[in-house]
Amino acid sequence: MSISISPASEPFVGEQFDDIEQQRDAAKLGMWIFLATEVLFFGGLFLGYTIYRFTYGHVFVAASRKLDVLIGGTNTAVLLISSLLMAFAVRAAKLDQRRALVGLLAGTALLGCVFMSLKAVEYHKDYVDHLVPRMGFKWEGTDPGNAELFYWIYFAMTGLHAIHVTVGIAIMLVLALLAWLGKFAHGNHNAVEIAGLYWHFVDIVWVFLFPLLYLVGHR
Amino acid sequence: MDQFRLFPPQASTSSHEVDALFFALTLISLFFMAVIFLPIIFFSVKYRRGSSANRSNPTSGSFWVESGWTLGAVILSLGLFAWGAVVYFRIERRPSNAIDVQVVGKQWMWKIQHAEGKREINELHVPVNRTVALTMTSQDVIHSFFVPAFRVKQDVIPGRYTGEWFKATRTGEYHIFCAQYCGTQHSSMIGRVVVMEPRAYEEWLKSGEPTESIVLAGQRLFHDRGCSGCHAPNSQFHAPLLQGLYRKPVPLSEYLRDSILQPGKQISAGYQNIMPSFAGHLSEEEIMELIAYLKAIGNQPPPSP
Amino acid sequence: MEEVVQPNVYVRTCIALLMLLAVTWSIAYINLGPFNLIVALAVSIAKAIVIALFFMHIKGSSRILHLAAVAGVIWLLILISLTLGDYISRGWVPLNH
Amino acid sequence: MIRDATEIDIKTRGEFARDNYLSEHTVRSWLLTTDHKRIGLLYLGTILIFFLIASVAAALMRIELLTPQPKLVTSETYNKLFTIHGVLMVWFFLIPSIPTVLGNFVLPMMIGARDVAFPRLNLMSWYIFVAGGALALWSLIHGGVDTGWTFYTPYSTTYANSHVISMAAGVFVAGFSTIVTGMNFMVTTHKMRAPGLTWFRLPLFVWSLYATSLIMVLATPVLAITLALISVERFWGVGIFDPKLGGDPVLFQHLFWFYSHPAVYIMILPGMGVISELITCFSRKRIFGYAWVGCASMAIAILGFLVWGHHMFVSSQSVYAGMIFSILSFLVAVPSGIKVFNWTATLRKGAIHFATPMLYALGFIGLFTIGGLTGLFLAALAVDVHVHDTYFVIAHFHYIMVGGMVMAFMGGLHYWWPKISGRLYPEFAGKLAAMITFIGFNLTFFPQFILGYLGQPRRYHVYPPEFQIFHVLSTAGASILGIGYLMPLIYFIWAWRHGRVAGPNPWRATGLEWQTTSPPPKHNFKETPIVTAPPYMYSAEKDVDLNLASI
Ligand code: HEA
Ligand code: HEA
Ligand code: HEC
Ligand code: CUA
Ligand SMILES: [Cu+2]
Repeated sequence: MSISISPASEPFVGEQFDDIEQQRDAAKLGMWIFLATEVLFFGGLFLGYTIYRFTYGHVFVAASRKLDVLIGGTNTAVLLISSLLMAFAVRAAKLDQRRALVGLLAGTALLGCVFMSLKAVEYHKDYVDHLVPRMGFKWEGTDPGNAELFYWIYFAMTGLHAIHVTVGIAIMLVLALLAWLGKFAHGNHNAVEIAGLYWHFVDIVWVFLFPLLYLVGHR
Repeated sequence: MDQFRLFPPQASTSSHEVDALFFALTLISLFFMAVIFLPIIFFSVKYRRGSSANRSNPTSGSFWVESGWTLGAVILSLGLFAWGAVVYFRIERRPSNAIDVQVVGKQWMWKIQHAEGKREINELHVPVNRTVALTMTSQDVIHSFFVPAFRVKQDVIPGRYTGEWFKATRTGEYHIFCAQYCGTQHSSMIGRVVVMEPRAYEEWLKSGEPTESIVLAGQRLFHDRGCSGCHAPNSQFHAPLLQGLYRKPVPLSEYLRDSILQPGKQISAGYQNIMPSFAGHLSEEEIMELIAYLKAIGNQPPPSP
Repeated sequence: MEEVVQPNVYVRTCIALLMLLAVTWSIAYINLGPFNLIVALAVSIAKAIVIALFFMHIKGSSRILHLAAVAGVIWLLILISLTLGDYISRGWVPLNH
Repeated sequence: MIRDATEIDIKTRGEFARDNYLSEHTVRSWLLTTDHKRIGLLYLGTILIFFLIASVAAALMRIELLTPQPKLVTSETYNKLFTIHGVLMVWFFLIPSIPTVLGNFVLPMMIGARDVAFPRLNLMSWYIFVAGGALALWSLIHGGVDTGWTFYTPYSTTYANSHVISMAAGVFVAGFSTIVTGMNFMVTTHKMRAPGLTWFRLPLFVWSLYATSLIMVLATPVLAITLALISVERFWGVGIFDPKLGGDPVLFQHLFWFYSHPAVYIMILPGMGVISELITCFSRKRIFGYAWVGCASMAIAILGFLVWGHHMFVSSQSVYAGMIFSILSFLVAVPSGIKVFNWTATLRKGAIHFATPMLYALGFIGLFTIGGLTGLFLAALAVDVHVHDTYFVIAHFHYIMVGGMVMAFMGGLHYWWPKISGRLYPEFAGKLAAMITFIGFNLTFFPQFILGYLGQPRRYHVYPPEFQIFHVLSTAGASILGIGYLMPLIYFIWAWRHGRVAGPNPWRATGLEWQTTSPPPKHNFKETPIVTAPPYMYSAEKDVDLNLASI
């Protein structure tokens, strides 16, 4: 986690560590533990989703059908491809390829922005369709209360995910800048690697959100 | 009710069962305290620094000793669990042939209504040696209906029915406490249960202004609120007849409640979802009265068409 | 210099992921009853595993990282299964009539 | 013969190390430090402030409860008092207490490391903690919160008109400090151990901190999301706990207790670790059943995640779920029992020395055992129906948290104080304080068991007059207890400058932290230690000889 920046040709090793190996292992383990906490952070919402889907299955199916699968599906693809770029970015960092690294990080950030833009379009569409709880919510079908509950969970989950994507974009941009300044040269690529783990994790979350929210039941 | 004591009165059938387990646990606790504290005191004296006790061959572990006390604790635990579970099951499962009482909790009072229609606030009159079953709900936050002398307690949840029952064994007055924190006056949400001789209870029921029974009140509502407009044999709407309904396996209070407040949740086979939701239009008491009525007609055979 | 993976591993991973996405997406238009959910979840789990193994390099890393990677999921399952257990078994003992 | 702890050091007496981690004195050197020892002290100062505020709330509550009818404060204020007492005590005092103060201070030294794995994150976690605390205090100053520390819905989301959001935000933020600390400790234990220090050579305190960290990392995020949901629901008025939309307020309780039950083990495991250190050191004997005690910590941490529903036996949770949670609660009690038994067995054939830390340790065993055994009453379904949400529960958890964990914290503080400050505290005062605490504690909380079984509900501002006598006893006890807490505060401050010089190892203990000077130098060791033996190589026999020879 400690972002070690040093222009020296030797990799920078924190004074608490014996060698770069130990430092890298520690950073990776720390990040994975952090990701475990992230799983449980989202977990509260997944629990709420599970319980209410179990209790109000029918309404959830009906409500899910109103969401835009095209945008949701496209966004899944966008994130998957961004993960590919990220994986290449980590590789470039390890191989000390500065230009490639800058480009790939910027590309990852760009795809993140595409994701967010599509998300914004979709949210707006939801608003126009009166699907936003408390903001002109209208439900023609049965059980408006429980349908509202579905959208509330939908916005909570995708909203929390969107916050994570936004943070991810910011991290990528900062890293791209630092990479451009050559801060990750000479084996100091720890920061890129753990940022990559974060980005892939955010991708995984969406991989679950897409079918659970957009494809409840069949369409 | 207001005197100094070290142990609460035992005034219901459950109280003896709970207390028996409580005493068993107390004994077991005393046993473990003895098993732990006595050796500590003994060792502290014998092996205090500088004493001339024999300290040769100290042990720092033994698989058999460890397994022994682990296993012992596990077995004892299972026994205690089983005992607790058996009594719990009895306390939680509502017996049949009970006197029905409806309880609505609100910040900060208990509104109680008897099947005969008699209402009271923060007081509950019951006959001795009869099973009394409460059906409870809350119109705002979570409360909890607690009668220490009966050893019963149950949270009262908004939007749902919970049940609690007891069979009082001694006449007298006992505390009702609200045990779930519910806001500023939580500690004033108290009342009393008055356990009476059956005769006195009958008289009490008849005293005061004459009241309409809960079922009759429900019937009146069924007409006044327009339910009968649809749920009648000759209605122009295609709605199910509710006679005989309660004999079906599903319909508990919970189901009837949902049918009235969230009609779309489970649609009866063969019907359109045209019934409007009555959420917000009926008070908790009115819903309970409607349910009582539906249960009453639900037990009748369906009219032949 | 740490070892790096061949680029085509990443490309193949990504293609596999996109194919799995196509699977979930299209399955959703076929009525499989409760299996819609099961298939969707199975595909998501497969995707997550692929991402973790190849993009996140769990493949070939130390055992402690494997543990850290599954711990969160196991704990989430504890949370969900025990809570769901409560909801499923409510009403098995009627608390009121 | 040696009669007093202060006398032990006569032979091993060393110097006050001039070159130590405290040498720099600027404010900047404190606020920007990444030294785990200094961060430990920063935490100590911070949590003491919260302890003080929460204790004043406790004192006001106890005084108010002297009479059945309100005298001192209104109901609204009373409700705010127990809320602030619970919130601050749990999240801003007890959870961080041993891990962030003693853990931060000694964990790296115990494993022979120069620092934790992520020193800067360590400092950051303190700042996050302070930010969370500031939010909580902001909420307090602006009128407080009256939901109880459990924030039950729908009261907290819809009905309470106090500052719930800022308080929830404070706890939310502080939660991240806990997560970061836990993650840091785990990585440190995995990756930073000195050569030769295998897992089964680790001191038991390290084992317990590792188990604690596991809980911190896996439970805290669930609390975070739950509090976030509460705030959002309160703010926007829609939500998943609202029965009006078909939401279930009981779902909140599942989420809350999924965190908060494991959290009670965050509040006891580190204490158990400290007790393991103290018992073996002051009976000069290897701990009995080392591996069992170590593994019991892990067992508690893991099993502890499976029992949360025992707080919900009367919540309308399903009867069968209640049974599952009950049986698991009984099983999670077993590893605690294993620990207690092993501590007792350790005393046998030892050379027991009743120094202040040992008095606290023995007090811990007694009070924790009582608290734990009453936990079994609560886990036994039928009994819990009666005592749930009564003073019986209050007594149960104060026995464990105050009688157990606070005692352990005090014991640990006394034990490592010579290392922290390089000086000894006055031994007689220490023993006296330990005794006063023990007596005051029992007087405060034992009557509450009786009160609880009689049916006195908790969170009651006014109560029926027949309960008064027990409340009076309890308040009397609290006054004595308060004195027991104030004394160490005074003599620690005094000893910081005027105490006798301790030397590197006044207790002649075996841990690596005692092999460096007191106070330790900035990077702990002049050279990295190499470990060749299991921990706790004490010998009671030799110890006695040594003493007798010195008469
Ligand atoms: C540090 C904190 C801490 C710890 C360690 C514990 C430990 C335990 N707790 Fe406690 N508990 C709390 C803090 C804690 N608790 C708090 C704060 C609450 C109230 C929250 C609120 O509502 O505000 C609470 C409430 C609480 C309840 C809910 C009560 C209610 O609201 O109705 C229950 C129910 O099962 C319970 C059980 C237990 C059990 C079985 C243990 C066990 O882990 C105890 C294990 C220890 C022993 C058993 C003693 C030693 C063992 C032996 C001597 C061997 C013999 C043992 C056997 C035969 C098994 N606790
Ligand atoms: C985690 C740690 C912790 C600690 C250390 C304590 C410490 C104490 N607690 Fe508390 N307590 C909780 C955690 C803790 N508590 C929690 C979680 C709750 C539940 C809250 C809720 O319901 O939401 C609770 C609730 C609680 C209640 C129940 C309130 C109610 O339900 O109505 C009471 C009542 O006696 C109480 C008392 C005390 C006392 C006397 C101390 C003592 O140890 C404190 C000793 C200190 C002093 C007494 C102050 C210093 C001394 C002086 C200033 C001298 C003068 C003093 C007097 C004249 C009395 N606590
Ligand atoms: C506009 C017509 C209409 C009105 C008014 C109406 N209902 Fe209904 N009700 C229906 C229809 C249609 C159904 C069947 C579809 C369904 O289950 O939702 C139904 C179903 C029910 C059921 C479930 C029956 C079953 O077999 O499961 C109950 C109980 C019920 N109504 C009670 C009431 C009560 C009580 C009221 C008045 C407060 C009421 N209804 C008012 C049309 C109506
Ligand atoms: Cu109602 Cu407390
Ligand atoms: Cu618990």
